[in-house]
Amino acid sequence: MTELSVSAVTIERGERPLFAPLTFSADAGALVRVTGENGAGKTTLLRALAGLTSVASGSIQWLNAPSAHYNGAKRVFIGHSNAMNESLSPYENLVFDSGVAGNSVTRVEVRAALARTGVAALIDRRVGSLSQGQKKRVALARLFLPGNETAAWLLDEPFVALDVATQALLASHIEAALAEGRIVVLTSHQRVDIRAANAIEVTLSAIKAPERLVANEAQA
Amino acid sequence: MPRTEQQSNDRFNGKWFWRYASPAAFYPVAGTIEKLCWFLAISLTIIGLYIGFFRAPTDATQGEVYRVIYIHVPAAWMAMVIYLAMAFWCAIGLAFGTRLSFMMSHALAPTGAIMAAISLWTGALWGRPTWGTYWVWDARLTSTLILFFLYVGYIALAAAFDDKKKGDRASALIALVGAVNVPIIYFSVQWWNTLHQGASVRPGGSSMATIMLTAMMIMAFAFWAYCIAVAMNRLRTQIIERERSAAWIQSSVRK
Amino acid sequence: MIWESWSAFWSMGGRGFFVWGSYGALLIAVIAELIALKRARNRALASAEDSHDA
Amino acid sequence: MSLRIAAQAVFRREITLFARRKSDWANPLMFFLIVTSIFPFAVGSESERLRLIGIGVLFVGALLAAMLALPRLFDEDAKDGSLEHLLTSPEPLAVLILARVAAISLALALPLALATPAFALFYALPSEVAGILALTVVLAVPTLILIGAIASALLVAARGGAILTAVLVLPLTIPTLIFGAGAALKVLSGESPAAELALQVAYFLFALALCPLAAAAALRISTD
Repeated sequence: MTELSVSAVTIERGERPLFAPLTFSADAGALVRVTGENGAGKTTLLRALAGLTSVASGSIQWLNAPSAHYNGAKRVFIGHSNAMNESLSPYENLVFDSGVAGNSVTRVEVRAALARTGVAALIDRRVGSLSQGQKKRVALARLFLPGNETAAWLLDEPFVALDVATQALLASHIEAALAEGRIVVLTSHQRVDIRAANAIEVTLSAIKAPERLVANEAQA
Repeated sequence: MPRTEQQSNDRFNGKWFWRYASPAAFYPVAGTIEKLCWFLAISLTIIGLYIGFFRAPTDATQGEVYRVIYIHVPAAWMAMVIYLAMAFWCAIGLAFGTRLSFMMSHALAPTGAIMAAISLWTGALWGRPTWGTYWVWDARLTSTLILFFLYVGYIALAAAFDDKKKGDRASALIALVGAVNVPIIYFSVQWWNTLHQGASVRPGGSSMATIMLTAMMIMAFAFWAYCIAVAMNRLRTQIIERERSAAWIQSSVRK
Repeated sequence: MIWESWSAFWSMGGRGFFVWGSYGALLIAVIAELIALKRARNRALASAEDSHDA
Repeated sequence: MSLRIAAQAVFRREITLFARRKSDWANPLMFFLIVTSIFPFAVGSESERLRLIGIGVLFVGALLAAMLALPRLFDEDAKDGSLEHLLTSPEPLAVLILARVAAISLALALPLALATPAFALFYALPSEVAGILALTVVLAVPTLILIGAIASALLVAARGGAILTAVLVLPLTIPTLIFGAGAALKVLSGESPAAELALQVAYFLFALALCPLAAAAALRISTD
């Protein structure tokens, strides 16, 4: 399945590198935990893995193709924002999400995806009227849409706004995804237990002043 | 720490023409060009104005007021040329990602806007005694006004980004969009102009005495030299600003 | 010399306002630009010093 | 096939949003009505005078009203994060932008064009002029939104978006303004507007060909 290799990647914000050159690789079924202090660029790294942000140097390759190219190496990125229009229903939002990705989905399929995160009943409510936790769950339902069966998961703080039971549910979903051989990359302040045969920890250390160049070591 | 210098050296080694695309390498070159152009600008201005005011005769139809053309026409030319130069550097910058190209474009823009403004102002002052009104919607004046708006848009857009790199690329794109549109705007304004009024009179006209033309051309070269000198100065300031943490800047600042 | 006197030169055949208004505007613009350049340079140099001290 | 699905998804979503939030197209329409109705207070109410300025007022009013919809293009999506879906789509971004521009143009150009003949009554314009004006507004609004797509894509990441959008967009709409209003003026003076209409269509097609590509590049730059 998806194989990820990150070599000597630096990302700049406002002409300043966020972290020292980063190298790691992940095989199918690997859980990649990205840690680091605030401002170290965790979200930016995830966005780069998703192909939303370009790297200043080095390369990110999914299945031996550069990150910006969508060659079937699919990945689902779920960021801080839930990426949903509040005037639309979960159904309309999810139909749009998969439609833009080139998949047409049926109402049954959308309902099934929402059921995986326990929000099938909300399918026709306005997103704007949902609670933070409900919104997050609807957003996470994207992981289970048809077309994303083999996609890698890129999750930025997925446990925020979720109650303990739902955190456990998500953790079990992640474990199942890993067992299917997907790569899951995740940042989290909460230490939620996830059993993974192949777990990689990537620690980013922020570069405050340009003088402080500390090499990042990715520990397998 | 010499990040920038090293990085640019890595990137630019090998091909000779890339060498001066590095800000560090171009900084002293820009200084030399600037000095040379100041010399040219000042001496050409003195010569041009001397010929224009003390050698060129009074114009038979326009009287003395035609002497505005020695600055009006060069300013109008420079407004146009600088926009093209800007678009050129923006295209290079977007194509090759060379930071110096974006800086070059930023360095040119304010001078281009000033040239457009000067051209409009002198055009109005020339128009008053000639047409009897400060402003006519003449095709060329109108185009220069729109060109001025394009400069303002470019400068404002570049300034609206906190992330300088983003601002570079965003403003470069809008400069290119503008450059593609300039001929169309010019054509449409001309179309509109002939629709609403007859052909326009211009400062100078076609039957200019050779000596007037000579003075105007000398002034045009003086304007070129001035614009290059100012742009080089601004470029050097930008290099200092953006590379301020680089070692070579630090050593040249505190020597 | 095509001018009979300096006052003839300054009056520009009665069009002095338009001619000198144009040249004056150019002069002001150039001076303003040069001052702006100088100030921008000083600011840049000061910030370069700062970033060394930091 | 998947490209069609993606473009349709974008188009449907915009139309759904317009149907749900009627203010998105009703507000520009109200703005258009108010702008066109305050001019007579400034210039006087004689029919002759109104007829002279009417075409210009209606045309500029329609363009300014359409400008109000430009934040709908990307700003809202950038705020709630759903712009990510467009950016990570495997389909060409320019086509998706074109689909969105098409939806917004449809939702705006139609009401504005339908309102134009009615508002032309304010300015004592003959009905054939009102008709041609509606036609040129139909062409001008999509042209403006196409050009506006570039500017609003760039301004997603910038400060002071709204005013800057006007500064960047309006100068580039001058050709469509000249040809569109020019066609109506020709009809007013009893001549054929064919040349102006042809040129306006040409400018629209030119914008149609280049703007989505430029807007896609702009969106990549500003969200990078």
